Amino acid sequence: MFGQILINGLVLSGGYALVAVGLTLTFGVMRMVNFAEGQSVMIGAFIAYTTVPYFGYVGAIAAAMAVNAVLGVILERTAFRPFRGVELNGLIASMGMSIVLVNVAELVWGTTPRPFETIYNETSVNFGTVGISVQRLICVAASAAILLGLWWLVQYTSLGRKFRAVSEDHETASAMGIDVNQVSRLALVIGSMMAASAGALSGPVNMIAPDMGRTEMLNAFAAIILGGFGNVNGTILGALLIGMIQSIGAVYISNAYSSSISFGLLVLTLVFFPRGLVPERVDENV
Amino acid sequence: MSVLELSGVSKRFGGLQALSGISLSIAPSEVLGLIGPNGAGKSTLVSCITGVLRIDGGVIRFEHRDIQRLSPHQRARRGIARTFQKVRLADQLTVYENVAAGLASRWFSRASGWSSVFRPLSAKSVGQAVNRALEQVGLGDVSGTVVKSLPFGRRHFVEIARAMVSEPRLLLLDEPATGLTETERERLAMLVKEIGASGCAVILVEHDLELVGYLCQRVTVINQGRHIFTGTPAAAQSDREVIRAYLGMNQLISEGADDARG
Amino acid sequence: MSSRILLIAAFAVLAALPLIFGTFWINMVINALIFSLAVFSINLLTGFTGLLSFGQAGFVGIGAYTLGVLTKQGTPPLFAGLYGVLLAMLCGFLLGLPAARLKGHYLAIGTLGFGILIYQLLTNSVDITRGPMGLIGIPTGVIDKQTWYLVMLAVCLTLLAALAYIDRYSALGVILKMVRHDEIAAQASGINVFAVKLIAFTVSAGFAGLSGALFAAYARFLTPDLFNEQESFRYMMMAVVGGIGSPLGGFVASLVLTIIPEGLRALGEDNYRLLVYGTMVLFVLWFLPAGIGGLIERQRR
Amino acid sequence: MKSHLAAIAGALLLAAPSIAFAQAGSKGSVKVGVLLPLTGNTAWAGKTNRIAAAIAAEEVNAQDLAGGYKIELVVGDSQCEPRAAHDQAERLISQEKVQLLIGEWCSSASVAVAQVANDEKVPLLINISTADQIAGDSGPYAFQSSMQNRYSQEREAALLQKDFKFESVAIIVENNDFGLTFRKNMVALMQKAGKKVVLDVTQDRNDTNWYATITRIPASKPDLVIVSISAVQAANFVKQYAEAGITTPLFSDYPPPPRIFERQVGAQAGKIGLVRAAFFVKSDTNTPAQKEFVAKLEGRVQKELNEAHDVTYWDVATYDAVRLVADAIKRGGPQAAGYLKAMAVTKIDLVLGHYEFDEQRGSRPEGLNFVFIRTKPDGSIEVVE
Repeated sequence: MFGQILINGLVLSGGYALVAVGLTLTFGVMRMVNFAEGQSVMIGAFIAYTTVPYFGYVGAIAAAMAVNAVLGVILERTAFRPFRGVELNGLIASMGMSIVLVNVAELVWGTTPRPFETIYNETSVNFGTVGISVQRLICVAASAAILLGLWWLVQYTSLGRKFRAVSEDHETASAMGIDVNQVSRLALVIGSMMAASAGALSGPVNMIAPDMGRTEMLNAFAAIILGGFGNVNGTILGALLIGMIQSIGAVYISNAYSSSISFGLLVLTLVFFPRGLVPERVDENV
Repeated sequence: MSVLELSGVSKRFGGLQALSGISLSIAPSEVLGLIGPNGAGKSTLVSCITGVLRIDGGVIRFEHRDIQRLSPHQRARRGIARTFQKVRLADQLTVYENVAAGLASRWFSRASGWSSVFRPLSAKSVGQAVNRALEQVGLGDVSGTVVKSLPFGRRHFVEIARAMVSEPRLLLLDEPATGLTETERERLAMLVKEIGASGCAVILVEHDLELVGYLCQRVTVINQGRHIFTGTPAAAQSDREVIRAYLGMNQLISEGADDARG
Repeated sequence: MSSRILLIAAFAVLAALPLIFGTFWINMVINALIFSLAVFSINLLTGFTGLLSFGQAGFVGIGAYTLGVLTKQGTPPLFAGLYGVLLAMLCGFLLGLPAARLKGHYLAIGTLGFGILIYQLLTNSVDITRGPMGLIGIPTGVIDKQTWYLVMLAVCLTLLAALAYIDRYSALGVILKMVRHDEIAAQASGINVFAVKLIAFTVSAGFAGLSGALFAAYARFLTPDLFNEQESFRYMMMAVVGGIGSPLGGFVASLVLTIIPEGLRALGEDNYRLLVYGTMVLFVLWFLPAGIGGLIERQRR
Repeated sequence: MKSHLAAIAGALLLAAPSIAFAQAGSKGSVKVGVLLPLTGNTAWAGKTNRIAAAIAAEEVNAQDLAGGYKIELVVGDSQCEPRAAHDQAERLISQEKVQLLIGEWCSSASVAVAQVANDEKVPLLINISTADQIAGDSGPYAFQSSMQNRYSQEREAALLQKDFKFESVAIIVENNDFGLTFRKNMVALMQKAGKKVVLDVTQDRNDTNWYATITRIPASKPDLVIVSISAVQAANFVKQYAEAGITTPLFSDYPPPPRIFERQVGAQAGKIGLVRAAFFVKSDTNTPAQKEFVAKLEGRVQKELNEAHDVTYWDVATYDAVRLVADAIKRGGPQAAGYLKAMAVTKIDLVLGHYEFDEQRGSRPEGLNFVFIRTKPDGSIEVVE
């Protein structure tokens, strides 16, 4: 029994982590929350779904990431750069974009939920009394690999250093000659690509429909708060925590309240840690 | 009969000992200079007095009552006002509105104060106090202009007006002279003299030693969080510790001096 | 003087609207007016003190269901509405205690969490609220649409005037805006920032609860879906499109963003309507950074 | 005396035209508003229900089944959502001037429409929502032709005990309007039948991950798993149930959506021998009337939406609703008073079965079609009961 809860927790955490990391990256660099990230997950899932017959599953994931990269650029131009100073307007602009994306998807793919069939769905591995589809295991393994890749990128590459510099302090970074606009665009591009992989991986596990992605985004928010805004490693930890707690809570408490459990926990953390578990540096000095 | 007494005040930020064992006292109408090199802990001390920072040791007494437990707004209501190193004004609002905000400490300090909150800004009781403060600092002409369009120098005076409007008994000026023109500097000197004369004690944190010399009867010098001198400005200039702290060549001096002494 | 005459003329036209349009449009406008109360609550909270709240629909739900459940049990609607507003204010106070210490995005997500908690409570406490089956036939009596319209118009206009008075003329407005611009300077001027935020949270929750109670009394049916997080986002959108600091802007935005999508229904049932809604929000934000309120402000000056 | 005679003569005169089977529309046309979801996540159902309603209206007008009146349908997109349903009902009544209403799909939306119908005194026939007592609770202007949950659950409990040998049962539902009433009724029925409810789970309906719930099934060792979740979630649940390799027989209360379900999870459903309840399923045991309607609707959907379509219960329920409205107009006229009186005493055989209403204005279940169907390993469906 515990094995299944663990696997299920990992599957949830994988999906939340990929979305949360995208959100943290964009927030770290631009100090703005991207409310359209949930819809990037959906677009990624649908692109993968439509391209699986031509490129196979792995190709489909790549295609989804590529399309979302373009989506990232569009989002940056429409919902983020015009609102550099006024964060609240940027937040609402990303909400406006999410409504546009949902409705474009409904026009293109229709509202009927569809199964996202991959060869990995059928085969399942027995795990104690309950089998687990290979697709779920792939979902866990792949999201771990992608997160590791992102962690390596942020820690060791020059782009990663730029990300950290800009999220550390906006003005000094641009003073040091870093093109902040270009870095923000890249942050949003990578964030959308992360969301695409989340969509392409979790799509086959459940069904895909234009209004998917909302619960993933809400839980990703919870993960960001636990992990601390703008802190990639903390966010992955936060996502793991949320996934596990939901998976355990669903079995032992009640899953009619599943998102309330994670948000209840979140509100509690905020009461004791007003700046999340891993506080950012104090940016308000006298 | 002092309005403010600090004894053995110390403050730590994690490992850094920002203030250790600072003691000073100031009488009504006295202008006390608080000087020391950058990073000596002057702003930290101001924040401790105004309650923004909690002290780790020592006692702060204002009008003979320990104010250690009071939060910043309660201390403001008791009569402690301040200006900031970086001017903090609501730049979308007019000069009149910014100064009126200073009245909050008067409104909330008495039960009846609450009712005046709903009265219009142009009400007599509000207008009188604000205009008096604006006249005092020489901003009567720009009362209706938005702070954003004011030149930088004059904004300092808006902040002083906001601090003075609720007639505090202690005013902390945090480097008010920075960025002032010559005429504004003289204006400031005259203003601080008037404020002192009206009975309000003033702590002037300032690098402009000439201004401090002119305005302050006594100065306290702080270096690396330690209290190294209290006395008249003249005495301070010849005190060895003060010179060493200020000129920052203490390594050089101490080596040279020790060798000289052999 | 001219702007005042313009305002009075505009409101006279608004008052005469019911005679011209059919009841469908009046129903739409009444809904928009009830919506605008929730948008006011955000104007008050965010516009004045800078605090964000993505859980306003939770308070609206509390106000609505309290009135719904109590009137069905025989409490006269007026008292039930009062209890609804008071309960919403109590929840606003309780949420305000931790929330007043939060900053920016933490506050947004924390209040979002509160909204979801309330939505799940309304959905799952079946024996009190009949959950997703919805509460039907709330006995508040069928008052005809014209009176509802005029009552709502009056309520909104008095609130508008009160908020405009506080914003521009009263000392309270200055204090609230000080808290928004610079908390440290506000504290140094003797303003208890924590208390101001707490009161702002409580009063804004009260307005949202009032909006909920009025909706319950008007529509006389309730289901939890009317108060989920998408509704909170909708209120926030209207407040920002209206111009976050301007109650008048919020009022106009809630009318515009309720009636225009409905008017677009003629475009065909499918998604063009929402597509236009989304792009409209974007366009307003691109070209009117200070929102509709900012536009009105510029005209007046 | 004289005035009395005149009254009778007048009534006779009025009645004369209907006896003479005048051409349809000779008495004018009756606008009937039809509320169904055309956008949102239930639009897949609304699209075909709309065509079924159109077919019914054409038949009524062609064969003059509405007592000389011509029926004109006006469609409103209520999105299966209460606020949209409320606004659309108001629009149809005040803008389009509809005299009668049919609708809605989701129970929470029907609640809203029933409220408007009673406020504006416009008779409403709830054709699909099955939550208990929507018509009864809302007021005298609402009728409910769809079989209410409590009746269908009684039928299901009886049939389950006949077809399956089980002592313990797991009940899993979604916390939407449908699931919660199902759970309350079914738990009571099972306990009354002496069965032990070993697992009782209510899942948040936005939560598409059923894995946590499924992992609890083997632990509680039920002989039978009863599930009531909406069409979309049902496909999800069955897929994950098969993935987990659980062999306990599974019964789903929710009627199957058309092609989506069979195409997606037919194989998995076949593997676990899923049994489902349905008010109607296209199969060779259909009555001639049913076969005729199926052929007509599938042809029309192919032509208008150019997609293959298996007729569902929701299509039939919408067709029958329009016919019921026409029949009531024939007997009581389009005005509310006469129409409601006529509707209350309806006795008519239509595609789904025999319709009569009880005093709570809900349809009596006895005459209505109700079948159990099992998915065979090859994915096709066979009627069990």
